[in-house]
Amino acid sequence: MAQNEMHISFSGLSQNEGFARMVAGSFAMQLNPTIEELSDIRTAVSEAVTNAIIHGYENKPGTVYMDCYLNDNEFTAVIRDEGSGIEDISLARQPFYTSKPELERSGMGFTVMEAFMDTLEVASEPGKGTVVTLKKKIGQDQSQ
Amino acid sequence: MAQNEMHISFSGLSQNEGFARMVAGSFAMQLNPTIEELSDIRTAVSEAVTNAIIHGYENKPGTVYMDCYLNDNEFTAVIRDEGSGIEDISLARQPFYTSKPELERSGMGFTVMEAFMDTLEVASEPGKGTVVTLKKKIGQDQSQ
Amino acid sequence: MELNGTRNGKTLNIALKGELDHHSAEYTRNWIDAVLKDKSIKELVIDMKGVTFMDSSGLGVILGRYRTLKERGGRLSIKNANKSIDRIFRMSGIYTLVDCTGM
Amino acid sequence: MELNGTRNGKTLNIALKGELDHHSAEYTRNWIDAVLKDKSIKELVIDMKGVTFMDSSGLGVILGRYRTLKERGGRLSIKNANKSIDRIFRMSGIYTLVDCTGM
Ligand SMILES: Nc1ncnc2c1ncn2[C@@H]1O[C@H](COP(=O)(O)OP(=O)(O)O)[C@@H](O)[C@H]1O
Ligand SMILES: Nc1ncnc2c1ncn2[C@@H]1O[C@H](COP(=O)(O)OP(=O)(O)O)[C@@H](O)[C@H]1O
Repeated sequence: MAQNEMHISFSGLSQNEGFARMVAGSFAMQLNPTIEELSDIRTAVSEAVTNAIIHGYENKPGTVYMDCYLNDNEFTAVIRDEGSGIEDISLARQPFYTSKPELERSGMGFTVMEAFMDTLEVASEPGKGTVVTLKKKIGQDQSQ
Repeated sequence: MAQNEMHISFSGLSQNEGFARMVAGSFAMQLNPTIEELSDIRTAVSEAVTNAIIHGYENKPGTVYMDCYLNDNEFTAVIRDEGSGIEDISLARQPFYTSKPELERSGMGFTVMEAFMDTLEVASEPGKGTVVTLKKKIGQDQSQ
Repeated sequence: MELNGTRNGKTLNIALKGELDHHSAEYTRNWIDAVLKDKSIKELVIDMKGVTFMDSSGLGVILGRYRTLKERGGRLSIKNANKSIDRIFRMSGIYTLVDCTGM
Repeated sequence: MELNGTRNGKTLNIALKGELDHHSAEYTRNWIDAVLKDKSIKELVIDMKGVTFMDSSGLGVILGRYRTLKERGGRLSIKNANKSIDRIFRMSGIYTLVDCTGM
């Protein structure tokens, strides 16, 4: 199929978490994903958007950006915030690591993104913000 | 409820028409619209986005922009293209007027937008593009 | 868009399923027109029960088929349009041209 | 998020319905913790049958309630998690801590 892309930005409010995963999922629908692939995408996008809201902006007002691309059979989502940034990315990506245990965070966000997508890239600069890139090929699922 | 906004842009492809009305509808969900109000919004947004794709860009590559706002109980969608523009807006808004009868257009797009929303504003400059602003108060429906 | 046709003498019943917008219009139009090549079909009944969304692009498709039928002295009826779709049909005055049943 | 609790002796059954994410986490947590103020509840059974979506924020809510129960010498079980949610539970190792029934 032809290349298709969309760019969205929205207020960093928790009620937009469900909205964001719905937008990403609906856009990915054009690749005819299985229910499981769709659920993987929705989950990974939810993790990245939630992180932008609670860690990036720490619940203060801010804008979350999401760019989605369909290239052949690959879905890409780039989630970006202009918030606090991450000091030590490899520490942040460790399973169970969280800087906010007092909020009952599980520390499994990045681990879930990695498991549910084909690739996860994290770029960040403290004080500037964070960019998370998620990619998944659709129709590769051997178990289906 | 707090103000909330989102901005989206996407390739001017017909497969994004369904996507765009789904995005607008999901965002409007936060105002707890009735099924009928939601359907009105989806229909009006579909009309404006379709017009951007077929009249604005005449099916050539281009980007469609949609900004949505929730203010108190009012939903706003601003749909914009950088396409051909409209020479005579009041003629274009007439019921049954269409510049593309050969495509079996009904000429009822603007009429539907007006009927299904509280207000419709059209601004356009030939050669520059068109901006359509749709507004609807949610929870005003007396028949519900 | 999913289309399901059943022939009954001079009458063709078509049940539509899905969203009838500009994106699905071309496929829908081509499908119906291919069947209507058979000139012995004089009546087309469009069942909108399965149509969850229609905008003015969909209206254009229906009006276009009405014209085809009229040219051959036949007629078109629409049935089971939901409330929102019915409102678009009413606005367009199509009910003065076609039969309508089972709202 | 919709919660439905049934008390049965020392056991509290809670059926969750909806999407368990960061947005619904606070409400869910507060609801369950309010009921758990009753210290005679020693076993919490969470029925995930109606949960259509859960991410790691939801996992955090479940792990938090596990800790509350553990502190009072009680236990937590989870039932009817769908495939995707079950995968998150498995990744987290929660099944070594809580009982799980009815996948
Ligand atoms: N967008 C972000 N901005 C700033 N910090 C982030 C962002 N995303 C993740 N982090 C940091 O990485 C850590 C691990 O993230 P994650 O694995 O999702 O776990 P959790 O969200 O449960 O803390 C977070 O606790 C936070 O310190
Ligand atoms: N975004 C746009 N860019 C350029 N022209 C437009 C745009 N939207 C509408 N128009 C013009 O206005 C006319 C009427 O639009 P509308 O009422 O939606 O009917 P239809 O789409 O069926 O032609 C169109 O035929 C076209 O000439």
